[in-house]
Amino acid sequence: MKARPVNLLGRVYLGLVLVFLYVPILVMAAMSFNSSQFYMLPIDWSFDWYVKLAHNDRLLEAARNSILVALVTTVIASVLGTAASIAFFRYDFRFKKVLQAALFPPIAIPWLITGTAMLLFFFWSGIGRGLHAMILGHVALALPYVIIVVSARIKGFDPDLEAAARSLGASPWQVIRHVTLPYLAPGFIAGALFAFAVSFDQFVISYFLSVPGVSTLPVEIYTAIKKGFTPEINAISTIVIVFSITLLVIVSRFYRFGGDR
Amino acid sequence: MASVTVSHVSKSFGDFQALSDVSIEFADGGFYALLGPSGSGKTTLLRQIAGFSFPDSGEIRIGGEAVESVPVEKRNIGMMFQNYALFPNMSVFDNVAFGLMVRDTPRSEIKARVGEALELVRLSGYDERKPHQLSGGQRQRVALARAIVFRPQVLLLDEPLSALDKALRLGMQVELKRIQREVGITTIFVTHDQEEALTLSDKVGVLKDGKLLQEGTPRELYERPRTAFAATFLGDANLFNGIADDGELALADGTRLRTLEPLARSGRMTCAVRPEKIAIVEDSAQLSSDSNVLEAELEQTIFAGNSLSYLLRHGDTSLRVFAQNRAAADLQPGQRVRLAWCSADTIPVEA
Amino acid sequence: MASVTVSHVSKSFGDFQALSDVSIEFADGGFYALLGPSGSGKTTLLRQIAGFSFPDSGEIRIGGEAVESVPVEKRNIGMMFQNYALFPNMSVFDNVAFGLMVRDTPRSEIKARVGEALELVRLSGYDERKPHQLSGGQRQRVALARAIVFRPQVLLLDEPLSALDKALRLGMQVELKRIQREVGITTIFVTHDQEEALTLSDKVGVLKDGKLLQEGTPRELYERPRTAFAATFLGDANLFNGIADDGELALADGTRLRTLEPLARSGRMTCAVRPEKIAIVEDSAQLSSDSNVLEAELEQTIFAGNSLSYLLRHGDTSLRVFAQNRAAADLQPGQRVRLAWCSADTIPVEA
Amino acid sequence: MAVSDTTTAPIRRHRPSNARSILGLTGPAYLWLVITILLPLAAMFYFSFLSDVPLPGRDWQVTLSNYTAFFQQDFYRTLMLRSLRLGFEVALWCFVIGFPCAYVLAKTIKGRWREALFLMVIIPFWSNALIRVFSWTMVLRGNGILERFLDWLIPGFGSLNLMFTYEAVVIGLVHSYLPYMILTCYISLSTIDDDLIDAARSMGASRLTVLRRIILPLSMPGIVAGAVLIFVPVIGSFMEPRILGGREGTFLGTVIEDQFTSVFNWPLGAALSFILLACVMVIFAVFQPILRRAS
Amino acid sequence: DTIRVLNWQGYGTDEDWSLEKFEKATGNTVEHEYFNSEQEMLTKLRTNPGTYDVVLINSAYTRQAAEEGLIQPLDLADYPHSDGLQPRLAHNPNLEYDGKLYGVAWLWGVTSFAINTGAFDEKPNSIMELWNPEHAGRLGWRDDAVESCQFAALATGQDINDPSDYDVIRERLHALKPQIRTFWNSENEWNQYMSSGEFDLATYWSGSAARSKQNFGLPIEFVVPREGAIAWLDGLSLPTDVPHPEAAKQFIDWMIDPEFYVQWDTEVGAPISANEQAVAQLPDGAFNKQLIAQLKEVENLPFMGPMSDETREKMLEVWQETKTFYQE
Ligand SMILES: Nc1ncnc2c1ncn2[C@@H]1O[C@H](COP(=O)(O)OP(=O)(O)OP(=O)(O)O)[C@@H](O)[C@H]1O
Ligand SMILES: Nc1ncnc2c1ncn2[C@@H]1O[C@H](COP(=O)(O)OP(=O)(O)OP(=O)(O)O)[C@@H](O)[C@H]1O
Ligand SMILES: [Mg+2]
Ligand SMILES: [Mg+2]
Repeated sequence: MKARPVNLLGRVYLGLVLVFLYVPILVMAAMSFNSSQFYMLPIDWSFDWYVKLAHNDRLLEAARNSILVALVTTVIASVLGTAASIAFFRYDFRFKKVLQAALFPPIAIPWLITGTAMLLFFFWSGIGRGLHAMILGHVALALPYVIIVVSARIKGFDPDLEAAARSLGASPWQVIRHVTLPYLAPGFIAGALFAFAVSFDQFVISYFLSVPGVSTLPVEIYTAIKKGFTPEINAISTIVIVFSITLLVIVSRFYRFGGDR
Repeated sequence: MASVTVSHVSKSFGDFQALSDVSIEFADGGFYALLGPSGSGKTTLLRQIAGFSFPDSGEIRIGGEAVESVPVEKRNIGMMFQNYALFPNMSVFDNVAFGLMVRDTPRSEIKARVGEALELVRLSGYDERKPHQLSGGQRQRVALARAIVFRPQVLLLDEPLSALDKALRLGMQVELKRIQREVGITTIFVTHDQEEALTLSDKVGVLKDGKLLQEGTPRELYERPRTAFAATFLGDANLFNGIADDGELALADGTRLRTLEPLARSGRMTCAVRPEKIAIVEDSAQLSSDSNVLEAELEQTIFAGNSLSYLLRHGDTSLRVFAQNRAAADLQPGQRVRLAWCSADTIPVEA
Repeated sequence: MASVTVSHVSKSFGDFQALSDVSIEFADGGFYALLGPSGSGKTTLLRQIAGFSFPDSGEIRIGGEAVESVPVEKRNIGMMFQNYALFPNMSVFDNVAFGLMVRDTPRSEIKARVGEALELVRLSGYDERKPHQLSGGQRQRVALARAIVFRPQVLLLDEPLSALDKALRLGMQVELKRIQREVGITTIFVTHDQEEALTLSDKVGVLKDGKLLQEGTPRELYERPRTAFAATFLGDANLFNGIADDGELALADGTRLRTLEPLARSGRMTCAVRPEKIAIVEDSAQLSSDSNVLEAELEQTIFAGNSLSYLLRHGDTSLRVFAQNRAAADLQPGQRVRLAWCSADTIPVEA
Repeated sequence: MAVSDTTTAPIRRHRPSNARSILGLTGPAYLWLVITILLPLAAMFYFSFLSDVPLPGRDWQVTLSNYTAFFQQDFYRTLMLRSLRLGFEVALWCFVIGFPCAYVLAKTIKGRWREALFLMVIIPFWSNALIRVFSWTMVLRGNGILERFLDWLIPGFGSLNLMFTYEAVVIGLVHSYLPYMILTCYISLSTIDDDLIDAARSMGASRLTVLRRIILPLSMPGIVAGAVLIFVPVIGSFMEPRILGGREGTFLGTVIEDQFTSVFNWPLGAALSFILLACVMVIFAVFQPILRRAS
Repeated sequence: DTIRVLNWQGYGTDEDWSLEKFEKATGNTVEHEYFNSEQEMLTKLRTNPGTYDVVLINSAYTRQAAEEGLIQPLDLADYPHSDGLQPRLAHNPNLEYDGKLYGVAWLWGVTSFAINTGAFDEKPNSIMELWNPEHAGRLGWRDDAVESCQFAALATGQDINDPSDYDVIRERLHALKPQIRTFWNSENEWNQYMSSGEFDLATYWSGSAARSKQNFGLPIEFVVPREGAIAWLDGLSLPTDVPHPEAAKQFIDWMIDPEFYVQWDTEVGAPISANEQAVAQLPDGAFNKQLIAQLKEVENLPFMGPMSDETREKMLEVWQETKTFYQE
């Protein structure tokens, strides 16, 4: 195939968008190496914040919790959300519109209100607070994202593929696992990544639902900015990002989900 | 294996009646060809049998059991879709292996049987390709292999060989027939290839506008079509419209055609004569006494490989005559010729 | 209109060579049939001509202009895809109207011409349907209508009629031919239907494994195939292997076959004889002096509508003989019969 | 692609029932949603009709005043319109920037790179939103990174004065939400068969026509999903507007936040939120037929 | 025991060195939970009974918390260091409800504004400096309804806890429009903006000003205008179902211990302690000592007091309306 100029233009454009997306990330990373606490320019390079971070058990622990909660949330939300989108695609039923409309409140109502409501409700119903409550809340927040994203992908699915699989003797579960899910992969992955992002970056709900001593990174950051915000936070965020990039790039080497071709 | 009984099945899409009151009995282990013009409801019928959608009324039984009570995956049906419905994410091997895999067949057996099936459809060596890397005919063959590899009880084939060249098609036909005989799979297949339908099947059904028009053995259908539609749809036919008179068909110009048995009814009638039954005769001596004879003017000769088609005109009826491409007469357009055929080949049909 | 010149085109997918050094001249206004076994590169060739992908080497010119310099949409090519590629979001009407719409045709003219095209493919009244509400054959016809409605300079048809029943197919063939004649569209079409290829086209090309094997008029190709493959691929052929000796072909059992012209080369040779050229003769009196005669044993008779096929065996060669279904001899399997054919019908071919 | 008519057929007699499958597939997700979000929000909804938070030691009665407040105070409406405009603009920019990007990703990049880039697009998302916003302040502020860069590029460029403006809010929000649009469009675009594009082009459609008539309609599900996931949260957002918008950063979301954080007026805050929600739903209800026709 | 303290983050109770000392002295360890607004603190108290041992409550809210039964009355006799508390603060009416004391006065300070010394030739002494057109687009303002209205009330000579004429207040606030550069919400933001030169002057808290100046070396001066400033008082309280009452009392006592305060203020920077003895022990020239001196000179030093919900909602409405006005 010959390289067409249009393709080249497209690639350059994609590159520019990536630059736009990564500008703040790079700034964040740069500031983690800046000894000035107030992001003063020019940068005074140092590793101070990383050294401090290494001793900050509270922040490290929070990071661990965040990752844990986000992972659990991602798994649960993507599974449940994908199941629901498959149902929306396959069947027509009376309450479908209602169920679809029910996805709006969790995204449309500011998290602050949802968080307050959750706190009250969990208190009242005895669910209480803690990581388990955070997971409950995060999954619920992530579900609409997963459902909406997966539904967008599933629209192009040829139902004959499912029919074919069933005629070949595949049980409903096997149909989903071998035929529907592989097709949905890009949507499923995107949904999962959103779910992870929603949970990992969720501070309001976590904040309301955390118990003392067991907090998450965003909670730490959110409370920190009120008083003692330090670039340690940049440092740990940088570590997380670098780690994710490495991990995901490795994953993408071995697993393809970007579509059929 | 299992017989398939379709009784009084109707199916509509919105206002559109795709099947109306179709009843067919597919014998256990039989090879049944479904014919019908495009849009006549063949695919729709197969889909009802497979259980992908349900008839609005009527019932379908497989091996005596009503299909509705058995989920699709428990029915052991191999269906080949008209658009193939290959799994785009799986390799050719995995596509074909799918039916075995979900049955927990041991790995080694899967390998052997998929290999066999791919060989059967002449695609050995294509195991690792993805469907989008195949040509149209190759995809069709993968779909075929996928449907037969796990030896289902009932095989539903929707135009299984339409994208193949003749040589491959013949090969596949032989294989299909062999498998069906060996394993005794009840096979229902849709085809537009007449020859295929006639040579392969034990029984043929003709659908039109969602109704079953006629069924019978290929020979029955070919030699004794009941309707003008069946006569022209399956094979070619010259139709003569006339009035039944004294057991014979009187055409507008007065020519009288005799039929195998004298016509019982009187009034307007149509008779069909297959083009290959008609000979262009040069001297009347060759004619036997029970021949029908007609004069006609040659309009065009069409070369079609192993045969020639003569298009002729008799009054305002166009006629078509086949001659095997062996020692066919060399005729010029405009020439008047004499046509003759056995009275036994003159079949009265419903218009 | 425009002629299409393909010169020395090669194309690979990874390691796989789909086209190698293909050169064809498609005459302006001609009707060209591309034949070839499944996977031989027909679709790939059409896609290069249309400009969807570019050859690895070689050049394609349309109306004298190298295609690479003209973007696809400026080429005025009507392409019908093997898998139809209908726009799923548009109604049948909009699908067909697309090519006109993008040419800013006035609304009323679009309406008239789409109506015409839909009538031509017998789909009037289906305007408002979406593609997924159509049967396979109906989709194919929409794709056909879509490709021809805007009267392109060059029409590329990839198995345009494969999903249609015979009656429709014949109808469409006539229409296609009419349009092509009237408008003089250079038409290149891929088909697996021999008869279609032979009756419709001015010229036929046979592809195999990405190489152009032979091209010529249908009659040339049919009557004088150059290779055994061409002989068997296009039509049926009985192949006799033997040794050229004294201008004749000597078979293993000593039978000697004469050919149209005495064989020039000596050594191992193959000759092809079309099954319809062979007659089953009862008395030798009928034989003319230049006939080849062979004894064979009947193995099976196959009914195929307008003809019967006899499968026979002579030594270890299987033979096939067609007889028109008119006054065919009633033979029993196992019976020994005598076959005879003109020496002129014995064609020496490359093995 | 054919007939998914299983469900539209009138149910006349016993069929392998779909109800069980529907319940099995949607049940867990919705049970979860109901318990953890919808019920709590229902309680909030109830509060929005009270004069005060129903806690021991407080007087409260049922009232509509929280809702009427919205219509009595002009500034609520001003802010609502401002928020809607913000949501609309951000979604539009995300579409304008993100769609071509998704297209390149889905249609011109092949192989492993595509997966890697797909992931690269979302990773910025995993950094903390607050930190991201702070980073933007670094970039946008006077004599910040952007101005320095432009100054280096074009000496004597001068000042942009972007910080603490409406534009800064839009930039920050577009950055935050762009990945949604890119990914949802990508997953829709990747379902489009390339043959359709070829077919359209062979019929003489210019790239623009192909885009308008084929690609856009077929990727509509993704565009709509992206728009929903952007528009809806943006109109309720408060953090980016507060930090980047400065004096210009007052929107309905920030006002709602104030009701919760600075005065203990949950009922009013909740009422405002539900008015916002109602607005969103009405907008989507109005748009749905248009979108349906487009795709 | 491990006690749980509910407080702002970085507000004295969670200094590591202090907690070490406290643990060494009493054997108790301390965990923290933070809040970001008073309302949130109240919500947390309501929804987590029996969780917290010590809670910091701004005296403006103490009465409300007591009313709702969230905190319990206490006796200053349990706190040996309370004898040093300035009586005016220890028995501040805002800390009392129904005749009983509900909070131990801990810290106080004023809300006023700070200037960037680079932008001023001489230190202003009037609150009207905030409206001075010379500083158009250079003023930092905290986005807080109550505080904003209180500034306006102060500038127009009204009662900060119950202003009588909201129209005047609104007019004052509207007049800020050209002045404001941006709103700030947290001390950290304040520091960032100030250090990057966004502000010439900005409203601020005295304790934070001490930190910004001492710890971070920002070139600022805290201004106490002659019209007065908004004073506030923070108390430490015991929740109703306090799980570890003894340890909690020990901790509160440690918080008003001069030893703790002096170290805190000198090493980190703090508001003014309610403990006079503690303030007295500060080195001369300490920010808080100077501040106290300045505060003696102002005409008016009203304390933020309990406010009716109506007043607070009215203030919010005025402020939101004003912010909307800023958009136009
Ligand atoms: N993307 C691809 N990657 C690898 N191989 C391919 C690809 N596309 C086509 N091929 C191979 O190229 C060969 C020619 O394909 P092509 O589609 O041109 O065949 P065809 O002649 O049209 O066959 P058919 O009659 O079955 O449609 C086939 O063997 C096919 O497997
Ligand atoms: N989902 C649908 N909605 C409306 N009509 C439909 C739908 N599916 C099929 N039809 C119509 O039902 C009729 C029968 O369709 P079917 O697919 O069974 O035809 P077929 O006999 O398989 O034809 P072909 O040989 O062309 O594949 C057709 O006229 C078709 O237009
Ligand atoms: Mg069909
Ligand atoms: Mg092909």
